[in-house]
Amino acid sequence: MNFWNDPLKVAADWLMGIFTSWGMNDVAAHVLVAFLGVLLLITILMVIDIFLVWIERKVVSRFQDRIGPNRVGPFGLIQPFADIIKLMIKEDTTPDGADKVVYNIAPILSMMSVLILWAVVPLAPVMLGVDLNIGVLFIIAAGSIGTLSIIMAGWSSNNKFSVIGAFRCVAVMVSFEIPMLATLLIPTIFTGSMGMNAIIQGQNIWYVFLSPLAALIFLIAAIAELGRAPFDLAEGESELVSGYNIEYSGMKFGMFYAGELLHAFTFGGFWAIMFFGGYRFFGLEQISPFLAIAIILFKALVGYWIIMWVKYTVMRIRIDQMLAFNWKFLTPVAFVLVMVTALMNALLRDAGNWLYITGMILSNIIVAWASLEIVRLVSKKERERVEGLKQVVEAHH
Amino acid sequence: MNEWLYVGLFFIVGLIIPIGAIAMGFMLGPKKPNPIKQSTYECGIEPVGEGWVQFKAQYYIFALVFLVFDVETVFLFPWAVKLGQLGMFAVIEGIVFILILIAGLVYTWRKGMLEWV
Amino acid sequence: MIPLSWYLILAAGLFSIGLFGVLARRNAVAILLGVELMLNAVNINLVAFWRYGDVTQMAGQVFAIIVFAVAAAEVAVGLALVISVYRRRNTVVAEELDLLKW
Amino acid sequence: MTGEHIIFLIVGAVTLLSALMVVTMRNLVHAALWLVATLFGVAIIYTLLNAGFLAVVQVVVYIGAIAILFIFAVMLTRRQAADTGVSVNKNWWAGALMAVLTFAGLAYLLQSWRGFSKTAAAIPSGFDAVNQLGEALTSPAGYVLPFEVASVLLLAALVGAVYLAFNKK
Repeated sequence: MNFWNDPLKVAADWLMGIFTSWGMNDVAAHVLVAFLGVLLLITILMVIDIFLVWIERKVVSRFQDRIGPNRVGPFGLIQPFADIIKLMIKEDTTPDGADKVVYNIAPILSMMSVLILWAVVPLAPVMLGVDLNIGVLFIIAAGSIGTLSIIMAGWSSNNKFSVIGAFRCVAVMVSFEIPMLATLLIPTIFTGSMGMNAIIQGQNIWYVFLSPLAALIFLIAAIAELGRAPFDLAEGESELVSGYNIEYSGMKFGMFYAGELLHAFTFGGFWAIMFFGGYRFFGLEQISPFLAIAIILFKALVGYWIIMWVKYTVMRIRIDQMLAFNWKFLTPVAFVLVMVTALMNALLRDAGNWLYITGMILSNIIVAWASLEIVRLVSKKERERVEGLKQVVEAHH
Repeated sequence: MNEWLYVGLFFIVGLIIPIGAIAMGFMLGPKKPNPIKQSTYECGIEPVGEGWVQFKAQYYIFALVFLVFDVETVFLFPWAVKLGQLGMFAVIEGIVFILILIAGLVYTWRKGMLEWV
Repeated sequence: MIPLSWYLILAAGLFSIGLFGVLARRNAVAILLGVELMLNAVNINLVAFWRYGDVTQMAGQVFAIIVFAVAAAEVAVGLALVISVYRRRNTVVAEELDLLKW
Repeated sequence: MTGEHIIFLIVGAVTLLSALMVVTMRNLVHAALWLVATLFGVAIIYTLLNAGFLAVVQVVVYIGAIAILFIFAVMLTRRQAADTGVSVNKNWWAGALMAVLTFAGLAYLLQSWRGFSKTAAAIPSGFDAVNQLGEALTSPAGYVLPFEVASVLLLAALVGAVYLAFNKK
């Protein structure tokens, strides 16, 4: 057992030795070591979060043909720290008539709902986090706490625009939770477990090759859940000035902002875990846990990059279009996909690997094609109806 | 039990870190409140009326449909976990369950309740 | 190990508080909040009996799940009723909804 | 007194206290938020009972959906940010008496039951509650019918609620 093969266990044993030699009892020492481990992980996450700000600004500026931060430190790397200091020394205002307690709890809950997600993220074969047997549902549970924090923030600010922003945001977030839940059923069906590590271990073939449609729907639902463009209706600048966090300033606003970025990164990670093999990459993860961590962080970063790519490419969608898109297209397709996958899984389970993969991909393609065909026909009819109306109007003139 | 203790630690640390950050911001920042600074923001004009508006019922409809779908989809998870070891009967059962669910969506759709008007 | 009695007493306390809410509140939404507390108390009991009996018999957990479904249905219909009443009578106070008393 | 006992006592006290806040708060949004705290306490109680799946379902269904629905309904049915007038009806003392009597009666009945201070056997190793639950919900010998009926019940609730709340009149 050396440090490079299982760093956490070595460090934990070493700390346990120290604490017990101080006369602490075994359980207390164990809890304290676990506490320090969690503290370390979350501190690292906050540091990653700071750099996510830099990555975001740098990538955006490249998309928009600019250079981005480049003055403070090499490549502007110190810029996010300057941002943090600016946020910290800003005045913390509380609007008149705000519900002070709820107003102050909301940003804390918002950040917490993101940080606790990392409890179930397996970083390496020897660092599983908490390997809950209901890991998949834990994501949704944490998401509901985030939803609640948005309602609290919007309602307690005593501002019409923040209340409307919060309500719009929550209506969208909860709506898109349904296709997300449905697509999370698909890795669960393939694996026969809701545990994150079991899902990763089950991916001898990445699930994205078994069910590309599910991966796509999950990504779309995740983007909406994150409240990022093109689904960022909570912060329609022209209509709602900034959405639910309009009355927040200083570090409280910083918590919402940092929470949003870390949330996007985390969902990049979940996307990688569910559909792209998590920390696995052709056996490389067995060489060293550090390599495994590098693999999953890289995959999460790729997911984050794709989310940014969508954000800065696609324009914002109106709320009615967005909800119609979810309830009339995404949700039915997701549920049909679940039914087809369950059926194919039962039929092809004993048929051998290649037949199974081919059948799954084919069924995915058929579902995607059929749903797009239906949309095409319906929209054609709608176009004809509108054209007909136009002709009637013209005939009148 | 034991594994939930670690989750509990994540909750505790997840609370401590933002509280610490906000407290730090509170200590470092200036505190010079005045009535104009503290009035709520309304695009630069004086706030009109109170910070409460009548909501349209549409928000409730989406929350309602969401509630029903949420509850039912969550119940499908134990089914999905066990599906690999069960026969065709369980698959049909799950499909019937989902079809009943979709019937509700179709009803809401046909009543025109999914329109944002 | 925590004895069963602790859970049962907690559930009984929660149930009684919920009952008070149902009997005493004027606002119809608040009455529904009380009903939620009572349903949760029942669920604690069901899960506790599952854990303290034979854990391989899943009846307790299945019942708890059915109670979740019932709670969701109750909230959906209950709040829809409240909203419907509010739109017609412009009040949500249960005492003022006395049309059937006349 | 082990760590588990201490956690139970703290969580139980917080749960009961927030339940009291739910039934006494005048501001209904506050009451709904205290309800969230109560429900979260109950979720922790579930994890103490080794029912992790139910704990997560509790958070997803109750906090993520039911509490949100409550807050939406409060927003839809209120003129002012705070309720005016008393929050309890004039028979509130009878309700309080009834609640206390119920609690006393339940406590009396329970303590005379011989299984009252039973302790639980350890969970058998390799026991997977979610797997067992899947089995129970889908096997014909198990609870297939309640499972399907629950879905029909929710369908009926959806249809009824949509009809009730938004029947244009």
